[in-house]
Amino acid sequence: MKKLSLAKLYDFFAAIAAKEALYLPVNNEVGKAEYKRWSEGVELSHQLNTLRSAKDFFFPQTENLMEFKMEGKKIDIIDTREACDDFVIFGVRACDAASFDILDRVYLVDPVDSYYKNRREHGTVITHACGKPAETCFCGTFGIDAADPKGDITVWDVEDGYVFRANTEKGEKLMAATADLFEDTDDKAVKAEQDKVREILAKMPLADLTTEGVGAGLTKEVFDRPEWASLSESCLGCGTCTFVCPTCQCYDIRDFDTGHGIQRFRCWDSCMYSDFTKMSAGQPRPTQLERFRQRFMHKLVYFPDNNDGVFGCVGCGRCLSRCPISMNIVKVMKTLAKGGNK
Amino acid sequence: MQRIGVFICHCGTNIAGTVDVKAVAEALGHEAGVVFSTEYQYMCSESGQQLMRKAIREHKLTGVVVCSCSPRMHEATFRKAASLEGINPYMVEIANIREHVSWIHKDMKEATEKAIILGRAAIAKVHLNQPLQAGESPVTKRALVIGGGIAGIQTALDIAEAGFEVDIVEKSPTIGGKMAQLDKTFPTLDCAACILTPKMVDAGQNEKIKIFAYSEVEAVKGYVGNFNVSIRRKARYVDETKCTGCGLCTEKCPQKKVPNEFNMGMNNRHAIYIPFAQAVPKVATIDADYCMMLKTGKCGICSKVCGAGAIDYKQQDEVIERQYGAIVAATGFNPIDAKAYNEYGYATCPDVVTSLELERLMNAAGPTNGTLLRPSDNEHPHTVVFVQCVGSRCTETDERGKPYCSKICCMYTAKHAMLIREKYPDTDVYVFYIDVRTPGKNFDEFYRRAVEQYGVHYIKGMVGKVTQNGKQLRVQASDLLAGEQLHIDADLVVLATAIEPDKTARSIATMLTASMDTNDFFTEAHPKLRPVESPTAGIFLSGVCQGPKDIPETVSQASACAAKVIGVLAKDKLTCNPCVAQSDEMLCNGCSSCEKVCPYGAISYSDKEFRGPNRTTLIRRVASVNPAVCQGCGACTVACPSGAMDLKGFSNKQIMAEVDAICQ
Amino acid sequence: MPVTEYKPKIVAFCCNWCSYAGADGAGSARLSYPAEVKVIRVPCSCRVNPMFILRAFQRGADGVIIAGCHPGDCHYTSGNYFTRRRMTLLFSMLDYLGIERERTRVEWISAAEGAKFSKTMNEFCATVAALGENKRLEDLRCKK
Amino acid sequence: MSHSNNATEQVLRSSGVDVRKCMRCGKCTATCPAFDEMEYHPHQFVYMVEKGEIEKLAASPSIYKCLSCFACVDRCPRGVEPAKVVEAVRLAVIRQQGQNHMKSDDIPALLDEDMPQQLLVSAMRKYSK
Amino acid sequence: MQEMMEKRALELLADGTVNRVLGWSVGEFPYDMTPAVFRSAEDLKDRFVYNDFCGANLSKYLIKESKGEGKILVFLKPCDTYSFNQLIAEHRIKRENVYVIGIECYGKADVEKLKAMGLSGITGIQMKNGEYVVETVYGNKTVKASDATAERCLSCKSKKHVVFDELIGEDGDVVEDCNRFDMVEKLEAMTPDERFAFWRGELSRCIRCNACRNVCPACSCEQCVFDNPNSGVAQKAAVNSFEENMFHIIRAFHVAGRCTDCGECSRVCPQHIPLHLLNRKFIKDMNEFYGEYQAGADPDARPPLGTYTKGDREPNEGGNK
Repeated sequence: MKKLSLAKLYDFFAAIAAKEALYLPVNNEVGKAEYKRWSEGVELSHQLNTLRSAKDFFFPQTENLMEFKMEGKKIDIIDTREACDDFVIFGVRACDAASFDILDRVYLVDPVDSYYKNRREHGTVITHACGKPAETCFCGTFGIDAADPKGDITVWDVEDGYVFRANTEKGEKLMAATADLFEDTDDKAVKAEQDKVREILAKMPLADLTTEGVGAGLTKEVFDRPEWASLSESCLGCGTCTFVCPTCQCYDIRDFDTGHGIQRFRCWDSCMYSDFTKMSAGQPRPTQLERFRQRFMHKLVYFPDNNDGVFGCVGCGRCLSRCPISMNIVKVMKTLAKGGNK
Repeated sequence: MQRIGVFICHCGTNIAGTVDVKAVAEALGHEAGVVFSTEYQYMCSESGQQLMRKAIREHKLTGVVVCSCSPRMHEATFRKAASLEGINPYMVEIANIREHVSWIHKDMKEATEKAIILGRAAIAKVHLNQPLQAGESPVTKRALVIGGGIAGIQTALDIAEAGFEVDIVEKSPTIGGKMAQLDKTFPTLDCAACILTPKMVDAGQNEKIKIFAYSEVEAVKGYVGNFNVSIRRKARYVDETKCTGCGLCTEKCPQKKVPNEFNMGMNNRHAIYIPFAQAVPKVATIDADYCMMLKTGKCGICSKVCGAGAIDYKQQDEVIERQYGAIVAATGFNPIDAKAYNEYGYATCPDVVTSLELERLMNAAGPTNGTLLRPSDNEHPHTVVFVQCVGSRCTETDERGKPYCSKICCMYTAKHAMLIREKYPDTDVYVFYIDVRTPGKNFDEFYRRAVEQYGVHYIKGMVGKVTQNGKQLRVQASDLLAGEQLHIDADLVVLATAIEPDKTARSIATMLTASMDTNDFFTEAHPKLRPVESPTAGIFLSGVCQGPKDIPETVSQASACAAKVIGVLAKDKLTCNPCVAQSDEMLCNGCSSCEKVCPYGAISYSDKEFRGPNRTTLIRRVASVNPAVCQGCGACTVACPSGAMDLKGFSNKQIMAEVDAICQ
Repeated sequence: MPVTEYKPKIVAFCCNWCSYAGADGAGSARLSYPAEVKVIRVPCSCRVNPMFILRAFQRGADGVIIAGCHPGDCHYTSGNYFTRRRMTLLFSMLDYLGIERERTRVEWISAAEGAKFSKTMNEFCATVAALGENKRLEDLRCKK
Repeated sequence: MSHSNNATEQVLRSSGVDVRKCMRCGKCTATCPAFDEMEYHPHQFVYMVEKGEIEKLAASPSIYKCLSCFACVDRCPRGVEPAKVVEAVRLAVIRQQGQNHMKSDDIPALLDEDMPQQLLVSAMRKYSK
Repeated sequence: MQEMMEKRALELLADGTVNRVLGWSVGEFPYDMTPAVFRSAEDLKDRFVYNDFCGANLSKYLIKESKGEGKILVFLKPCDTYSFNQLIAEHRIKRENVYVIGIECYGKADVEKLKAMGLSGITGIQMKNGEYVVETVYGNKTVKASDATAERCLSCKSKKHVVFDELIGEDGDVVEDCNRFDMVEKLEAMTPDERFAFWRGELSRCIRCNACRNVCPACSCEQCVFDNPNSGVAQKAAVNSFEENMFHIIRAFHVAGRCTDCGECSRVCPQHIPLHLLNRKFIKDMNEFYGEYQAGADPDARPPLGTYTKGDREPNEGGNK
């Protein structure tokens, strides 16, 4: 473990930014944290988490896939993949860091998504352990430790500075490149910080949330639960939960006629939308009930089913605070836990 | 995918002179979906059309783009040609490369580029065109003529003659209009009444003609073939069906101090009156503004003397609705108000009169029983001065006047001068003119007769001012040819006031959705080729409402107008424009936004059953468009937030495809 | 017209009855206006959906003008009155968003006003040319 | 017409009058109170300017006989404004003479709400000949 | 308030006037109430809740609910009654199937404001005497209720219920000096460059989640043009600045004259874009150009874009500085 003094944090940023793009949470014009590229004078946000998740770095909202040009009967396909430069993300919380594993399970398995892979390979993730969790946090439910996030490097706030720990080769390389800023330290301060945070987490209202009633192998039971009707009743069918979610990974592929060619791009899609996976035969999920159920079935049942019991949720709590009508995965889980196992 | 043929017209050198037509044909030939592209000397010619038809056959075209003159010119021609080969006519689009390209751009490169882009836009549109079927709507076999002057009467008589019903709506108590007020007519000097009144009687007696006198059009709904018109029948307080027109009431009425409008207010009439002896319908009317009974409830004399029991003080205005296939505007004219012309002293000197007033002063049925007497002292005038062009031919700097020539003044002034000299040879008559305009059969001969035979003094120059000088009028004028300023002591000054469309014409035009020019004359569909039709289908124009005219011209236009009306009424069905709005019921919310902007009331709503998700049934309120009533303006399409309402032939996607092609 | 290299793209929506005929009139009278103006014929100015205007800007137009019958002369009685309200609001909104208001315009041009059509287009082109390229409502994908 | 092109242009420009709008009705002359005093009458001014005969007009005393009463302007049905033509010719003459006797400082005191300013200016030029 | 509402709802359920109640159900936290339909007295007693954080406008749910069997009871705040009335005007709600109880409102609270004060780990909020005692795992804090009032409620246009079958609490008045156009005016006073910069900053955050549209009572289309692949303008993501502009301009235009200014769009925006400023611009312009008009105030009134006068201002005249 290495220690960075309070005063040297920005030297560290400058050292990275000198070589590659550095992104970190910054307060925007409305005072909310969002990832922005660091340059001289940009301040790290002290908020718990960003409004949008960190998945944008590897799975951006829109991405050009290719372009076609047509003349007469000839079609030219143009590869528009951009070479990705190395970049560093600083300040990723434990939940978002865990979400990368979930995305990897989707995009890095065969067939590998080359666009995603390209970004993933070039990105270095520096996580930042949570110091002041919020009531909406429930990462613990999915076995994520907010006090010990993953990532290439992990950073903890301690009283008089920051403690860094490289977890991967990438992380070590980065630390080595900036070694002169650091001094050696033991893990005492980190342990104390971790204990403090874990204690707070235990007091949080969602600390006792469990995955009872959901999980791998429960498709039939959960799917048929009558509660879906009342749970989904007030859902507006917007995509807010999907788009702020660090693990939602669905996209749509669209063509755009620019007037001098066709651009094929992909963009986030939401299973909450009426045209999600619409096919020529029609809409497989005709009402909001089916769409709503799909989203939670996917995260809580289908995904664990296909991924060794790993849930498709990291408990970041974004959907809890962002849903226009305050319906969310916690309410769903609690409802399903009640009177389940029929 | 359409199979599109592109045809570029040279229009002689009109297009080919500025646009490289070969390059256009070549470029457009590479566009997606284009399977044939060529250019030709004159696409609209018989051989040009044959060329197109042959290409449609040989290349199995499904869509056609013609790059030529304005679609307003030959769209119909090419659509017809295409339809002869079995292509739906609405699969043809025109790219206007003459009016919008070759005629306005000089640089060949620039013009050719633009022509190609306009061609691309048309091709992009044709890709999205759908075959459209023109609907049919029935024709109500009855015409409405608004205005009962000589124009309206003639039109009505001719329509009736062809066997169709026709209604005349006239706002005054009798038909006859301005002509009824005239004494003699030029250039023959027949008595106006002698030639007009038989026509009035004919109209009154014709079974096919129904006269709604003392009535006004209140609202017009519908469209060509199917107009629905509300007519307000103003209360006469006399039962038209009972009144025999004996006139006893009009003699006994104690209220005698009502200015007589028929005589231009130069004498009085009674509160109950028949405008003139030959009125049609010859029915008395009570003037509610003056009738003691209606105002105070005390009198009732007319009711007592009426043997027929026709007086009805409780009569109310009545609004009736009638259906028509065509409507004729024959709203006529009025002289402008000469009061604004201070320099001529019309407002202050009683012996300054307008020409129409002079007509009455010389008419046997007029206030002086046909003897020419001065209004001030009822004496014979010995010197009469006529002033031409009062209020005509003015620029906008003179807001009192009109920019146009009123056309009839030169001739009627010659007539007046001649008549005065004939009846009263001791009278000196001066006519001050700017130009004497006599382009008509026997017109110039007539004017020369006034000068040569009757010794009327025509002086080139205008009158500067007229002032009262004792009992006489001092006229200061210039004689431009002599280079003198004249000071004439006249007994009577007659102003040839400009004529203007009747004040009611504007509101009628609005009801008819017929367009007007800045002078409030109705606009004709084409100044040369369609002079008696309004651009609005089913609306026709008769008489001075379209522009200044004399009587012979008015009558010929009235008959021409009748012929056009008969053309509509003779059809059993009219084909409707298929480019109308259509509501996609799957998208419609039934929110009624579209209905609020539809000028024709073509949109209605109904609750319909739809298949909902999971085998449920939903009932939704949805809009539907009556294609016979919709005229295809597209106002609804923009009001509709969901895009459910779209316009056939000009759909959102078609227009956006054009935008895309143009901006490419 | 100032001499300039830059030529703006102008889309002119013209109603069939007045302004398109006015454009034809300008052609018949050989009254020139820049070739950058391309006319799209619509039945009535009220057919012009704000989406078309934005679409034109997206696709690279630098100015959009809508021409219709003079108020009161609409072939369909009231279409241009609605156009007037809609466009008043839309233009005000575009301005509110900081998009140059001179890029959009409504003109009333009758069938007889070929001269006005030509004059209007010349003026509008000059105005838009002075503003330069449309940057605030552009869609970079559509740029070549 | 060519011989006095410059003078004609100057008159046309300084008067702002479009003489081609005249339809030769003579109403200006008919209404002119100074008719008897004038060699050339208002309509002639307009016509002669159109023909380019400025020298004749400039040499004529008519330019000083015009009262600038503006009756001709008021009465002209075509908005030609003959008095402005007379004024323009007069101005051309005065400019040529290089004389302008009234000082501009004197003008404000002479201003009157109801008085057309042009009348004041023309009167000043006329009497300071 | 909650007791009165619950009592009345139970009575109306019991006497058969209604068979359902549309209200709010308890959340995980003191502030995250979800709109819900209650079908039984038990359910109502179990889950029904009403407090200062029940801000959602329930009127849009009635499009679907009023087409169901029997009558539904709905609780509407004053601003919600405007939306309800507007939907009636657009024939989207079957009035006869709805029993409206108007509830008085003195402004709703916005938990984001509490969070912005640094309050985190909220476990309870006690409301009394115009103050909130916010209990958190990090300690308690007392906050003036007015400091937590939702932004939209600070410029409340009306405390009057324009439609109701009965009222709980008092009916208020239209607020004459609500200052709701202050920010619009401020923007209007800026230079075009400043305005452009402002809106680019705001709209560039848009993630096209459609929350604004889906919550909007005026956006009640069967299918939005932006979702309809046949419309030619369908978009799924805010790909670039143009599409962000396009979506928000067209959406504001589509609801112009129909938007009642309920403020839901801005409330739900996860990116905190002040979308109501677009709608308010249209409202302000329409008021200024065509006379005062409040959508929803009178369901029979003619909306500004559904009518005209011959002397209307010309589009080229301009409205802003």
